[in-house]
Amino acid sequence: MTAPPDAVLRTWLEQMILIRLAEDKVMEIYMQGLVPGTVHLCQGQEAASVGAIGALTGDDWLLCTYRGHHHALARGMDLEAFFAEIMGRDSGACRGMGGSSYVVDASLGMIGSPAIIGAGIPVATGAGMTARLRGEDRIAMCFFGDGACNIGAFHEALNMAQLWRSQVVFCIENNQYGEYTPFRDSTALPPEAPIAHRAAAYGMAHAVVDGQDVIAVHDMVAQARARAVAGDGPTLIEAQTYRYRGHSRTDPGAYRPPGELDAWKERDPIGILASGIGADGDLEALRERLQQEVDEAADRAAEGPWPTLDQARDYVFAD
Amino acid sequence: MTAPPDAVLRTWLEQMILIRLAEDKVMEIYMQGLVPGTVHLCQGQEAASVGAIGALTGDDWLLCTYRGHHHALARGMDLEAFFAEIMGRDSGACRGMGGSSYVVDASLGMIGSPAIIGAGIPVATGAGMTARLRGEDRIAMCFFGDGACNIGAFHEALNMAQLWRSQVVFCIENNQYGEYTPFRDSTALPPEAPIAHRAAAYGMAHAVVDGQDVIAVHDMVAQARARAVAGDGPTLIEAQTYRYRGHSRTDPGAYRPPGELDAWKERDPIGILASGIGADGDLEALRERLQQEVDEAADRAAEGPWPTLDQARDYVFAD
Amino acid sequence: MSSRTDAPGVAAAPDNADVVTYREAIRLALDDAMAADDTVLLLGEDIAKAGGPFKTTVGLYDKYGADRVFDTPIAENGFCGIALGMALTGLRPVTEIMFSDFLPTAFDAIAMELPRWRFMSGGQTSAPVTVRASGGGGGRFGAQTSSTGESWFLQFYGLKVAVAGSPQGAYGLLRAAIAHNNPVVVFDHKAMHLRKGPLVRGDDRLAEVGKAVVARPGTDVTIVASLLMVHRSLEAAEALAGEGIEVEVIDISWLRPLDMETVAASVGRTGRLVIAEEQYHDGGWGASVISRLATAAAPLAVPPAAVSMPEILISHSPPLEDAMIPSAERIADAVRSVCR
Amino acid sequence: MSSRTDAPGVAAAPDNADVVTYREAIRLALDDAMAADDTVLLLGEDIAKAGGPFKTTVGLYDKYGADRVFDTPIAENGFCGIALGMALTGLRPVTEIMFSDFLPTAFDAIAMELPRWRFMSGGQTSAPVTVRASGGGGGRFGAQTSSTGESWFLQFYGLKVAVAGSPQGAYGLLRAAIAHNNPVVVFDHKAMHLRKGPLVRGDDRLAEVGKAVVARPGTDVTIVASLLMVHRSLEAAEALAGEGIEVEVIDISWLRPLDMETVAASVGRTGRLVIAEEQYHDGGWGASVISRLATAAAPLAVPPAAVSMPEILISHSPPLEDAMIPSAERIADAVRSVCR
Ligand SMILES: Cc1ncc(C[n+]2csc(CCOP(=O)(O)OP(=O)(O)O)c2C)c(N)n1
Ligand SMILES: Cc1ncc(C[n+]2csc(CCOP(=O)(O)OP(=O)(O)O)c2C)c(N)n1
Ligand SMILES: [Mg+2]
Ligand SMILES: [Mg+2]
Repeated sequence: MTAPPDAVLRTWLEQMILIRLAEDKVMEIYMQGLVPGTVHLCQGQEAASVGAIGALTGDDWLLCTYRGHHHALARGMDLEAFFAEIMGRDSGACRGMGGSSYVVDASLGMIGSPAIIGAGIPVATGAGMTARLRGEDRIAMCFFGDGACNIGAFHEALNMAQLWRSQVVFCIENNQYGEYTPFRDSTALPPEAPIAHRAAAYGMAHAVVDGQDVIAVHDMVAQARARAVAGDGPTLIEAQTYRYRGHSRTDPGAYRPPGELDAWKERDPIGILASGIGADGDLEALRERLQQEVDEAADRAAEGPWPTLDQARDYVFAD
Repeated sequence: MTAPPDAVLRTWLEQMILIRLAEDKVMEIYMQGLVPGTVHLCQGQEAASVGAIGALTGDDWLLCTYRGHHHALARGMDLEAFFAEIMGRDSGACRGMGGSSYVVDASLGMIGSPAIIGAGIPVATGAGMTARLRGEDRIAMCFFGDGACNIGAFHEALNMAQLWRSQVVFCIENNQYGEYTPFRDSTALPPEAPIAHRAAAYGMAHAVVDGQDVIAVHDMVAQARARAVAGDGPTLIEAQTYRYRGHSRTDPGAYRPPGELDAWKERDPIGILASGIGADGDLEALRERLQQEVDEAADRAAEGPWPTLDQARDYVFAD
Repeated sequence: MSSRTDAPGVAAAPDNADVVTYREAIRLALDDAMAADDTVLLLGEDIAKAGGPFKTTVGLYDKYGADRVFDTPIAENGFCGIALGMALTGLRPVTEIMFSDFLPTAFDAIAMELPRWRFMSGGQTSAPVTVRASGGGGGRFGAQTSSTGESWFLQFYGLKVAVAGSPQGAYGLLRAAIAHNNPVVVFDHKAMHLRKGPLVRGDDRLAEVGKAVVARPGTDVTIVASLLMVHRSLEAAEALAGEGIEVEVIDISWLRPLDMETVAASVGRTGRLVIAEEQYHDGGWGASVISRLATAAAPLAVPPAAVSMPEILISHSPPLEDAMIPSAERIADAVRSVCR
Repeated sequence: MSSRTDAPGVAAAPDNADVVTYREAIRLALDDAMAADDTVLLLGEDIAKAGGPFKTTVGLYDKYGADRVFDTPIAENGFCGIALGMALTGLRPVTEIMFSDFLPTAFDAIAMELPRWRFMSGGQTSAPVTVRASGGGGGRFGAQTSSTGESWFLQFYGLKVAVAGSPQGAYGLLRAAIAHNNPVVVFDHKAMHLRKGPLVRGDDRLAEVGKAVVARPGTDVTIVASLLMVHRSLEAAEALAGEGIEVEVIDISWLRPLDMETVAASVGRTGRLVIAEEQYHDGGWGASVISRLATAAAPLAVPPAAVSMPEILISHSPPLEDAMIPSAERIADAVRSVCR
């Protein structure tokens, strides 16, 4: 693949910074009592979402998880709708029904982000089947965590996806932990083998990519996307990354070996891209502008009305 | 491994013939209306059960399936109790509660044979954990079909079995079909790869064996058993075999390509062992003797009393 | 073509009715739904090339092809999740689960995903998936292949649940489910597969979602029943008619939404209620019907009765299975007891 | 050490009671059970080294070691099946499912395998497995992490089901479940985890299987409640006492076996019944209680009432979640309505 044009790389840089700032903002407003429930933040994982989603067309579908803020923002969700959803407001992307775990915009092809581990994997496979059956130049992009690779739904879906050549690309965001447990403590693998190796069980294409390098992620997903729409089957991509924060709001991350977080921060995805394109000097200004956008959106979101029970009742069933 | 002594091979030959005749008898009494429900027969698969079970000690546990008659008989279940169970009598191995799908004798270490595909795989893993935690020279032997390798329970259990070094040996009896569907139509694999290859996803030992060759099966299971009790982890063994009959009583097997059944019958497990040990000439006499045992046991079983609802009520809960 | 059946208790057939088996009615519903809407497709084990373990899809693979009828691996949770993905993107899949007892392997997809995604999205998406399952006892299949399963989803709000009490019901409920824009689980009963009854087909023969059917009108007692129990209740009603007791039999047809209007109207007229259910009482739809009537202060002349399964698991042994599943006699006795 | 809590409605504590959180009571039950019987072992996600997502296993890994406390992969169906295998071979495993909403992923193991293997074997084996799950709303966690799940297994006969309405209940029910020779699912409520109450520990403090607890005696109305609703009912009872209505609150404690004796005796005295349940009415234990009383012709002075969740899914949005989950006020109103 040839390197993406500079303008594209600049957009990705902006998106990654926006995600970073938005996530920090979520934490800030959480502490102010504006966010009900819990949140699962993604600081550190920006490149995996931005790179992968950068390789998609507007028609492609996305399946995400409860740790899905970065996907929503990388896909271009309106910032106010994003914050309003997390605050449970009627002005939220899902009218306040979903909250932090379920921030999706179907008009952007985001069709779900379940809280149940692994549940999205078969769903993405099904969406990819729709594309295949209709002969469309379209895929389903499916994000999930390292921990999700141990549940039955992963196995069942990958088998059928490969069997039926579903137009789906699977992306494991391996952020090294499932909740508080390092992935190798819960995931039996040959010594040193990556999780993506499991695709070989189904004869499925697979690849490991540096999840902190947005260009590398983009390349890999673009290749996998091309393979899928060509009818050559799905790919299991493992993007190796790290979450800077704990699993959820209440987790201080005490289980991490000393120095691990710092080592990963030295390979910060924003830093890597910025220096790669010589934009280190612009970061400050970019951040300032985006921070203002974020702050304003969050402020507007906090003014949003609450939904009513009658509205909620209407969302259960389609006509 | 050195070849088993002649006396042992003779016992295996007898067991395989007994199983064959018993299964034919089940069909016969089924047609006479003595067997309620349906049956899943195993003619053709005798070597997989006899060879594998021949490698076990009396302490080992067995997990089987609804296609489990051969396991029960290879393990030494009383013939009358066997037939009586299939007929739903109080004198059956499970007091008539289980029927053909659930013919187990806990005193022989047979702890279950669920009708739900894959359900026994985690259970065997758990039994193998008991052995490991207690430091016992004991394993759980787990039989299941090719079709079971696509359900989530397979994946979840194999991962944990390997992770925790459960003392379990998994044996896929690949009889080429799950119900009416050839296994390659439902099982995504690399071209030509056997199903056992899937163990590599977990870094688990695995092997393929000629399931019609009782000695080969025995060798392989004996090695796997030794590995398991040594703490070196489980093994996934694929015994390649064939069922001569349809999936269940009502299935004529119309989906089989012409000639396939005949080709497999040329590699009949009883024939292979008999000629291997020069016992071809004894077969007639052996069959006669065993047929009489089978007939008498089935006759006695048919006299068995029906269980009562009060008895059944007592079986639901332990005290 | 018109004909009649003499099966006991089958309501008078319209003149344009064929007589078909219940199983054939299911197959015809699938066929007609696929013909009417090319987004309808089928997923299940051995349903394509082999025509289905219960022969409910015979001929459909040949007629509609490999892109509309899929033989799946044994992976119920997976293919129900796949159906959700298809539905969210514009298709209308129908999954066949074979025996109801296999539903628990797929509870996450069916009970936790299918009915909740639309809601969580604030109404942005919808999930028109039909899940079919064949349940019920009498086949001597034992504890893991004999449950009706009909009430297993009642506590999982968001799913609609239909139960087919006749060939016409099997056809109409399934077609209604497939046409419906929300997930529906449709149960049929294995012991009825070969039972015949009148059937009128057509795009105007979809059952109304949430509407119970009066299978036999009567004035003295109301029986509310599902699946095979509809048939046994009709048998009981016939016997009781000879004793001068006129029984109204309601084929409840939908467990969610539950048609309390039809039930309450009937009970309002008869003042007497018997539930006939092939399931345990606690946690079942029968208890819900009785509780709803009780909390609504429905004017019953005598306390209601429920004919349910005794609290034992289902054995493979024939006399025990027969003793477990409510018979026409047990139902008739319950009716007599509320008439005393 | 003796002390008292002033939390509203907590029954008078015996002199030898400590005051602990509900969550700590769970942890202590596990600790005491493991100390009393070295075949008891724990399986669940992040429960070993990290002490559990809900801190119900803090310290147990250090105390009992890696062979008794297992961090599992995310594979609920698998590790509940593993627990069955351990139980069949002499161990007494306890699995932690974290949120009740994850139970559907494990329904095959929990509902279809655990309770049926003994029966199918004709009583040859037994499966002493305890499955723990934390459910319930109020945390603003949204539709897939807020269900109590308490009635999901009622139609799966063979499972016993306990629901903890207080720290003492959490301790006693869990210990009883672990000591019991059959599979038991024990539900607790997340919103009660930090709530304090008196606790007396010890091998003689196991709850009696199938026995409800009168959390507050009263003469005018009976409320039957579970989990958080016990607490809210006690609050309501306190308010109503000021209006001269003496409410008896029954913490149902076991959904199977259901203690109809205690309920019927109470209702026999008060003549008035209100159910308080954090679940939908249809298919729940509340409907079963009402139906059982109705079919048994229990002498109620007025029709019973049920305070349940409205038929909507649970939203993440706080005002909606609060409107869904029955409040002390709604319960009090229902009591007033049956007293009119
Ligand atoms: C079926 C199920 N079991 C357990 C959980 C609780 N849970 C939420 S997140 C999580 C860890 C998931 O880890 P991973 O897949 O690596 O994703 P990450 O959180 O690291 O993004 C767990 C166990 C759940 N949501 N669903
Ligand atoms: C969860 C589940 N789904 C479907 C079935 C129905 N069923 C019974 S046997 C069978 C085929 C199993 O094939 P395989 O594992 O190869 O075993 P075999 O019958 O060939 O011995 C199927 C689909 C079942 N018992 N359980
Ligand atoms: Mg992770
Ligand atoms: Mg097979």
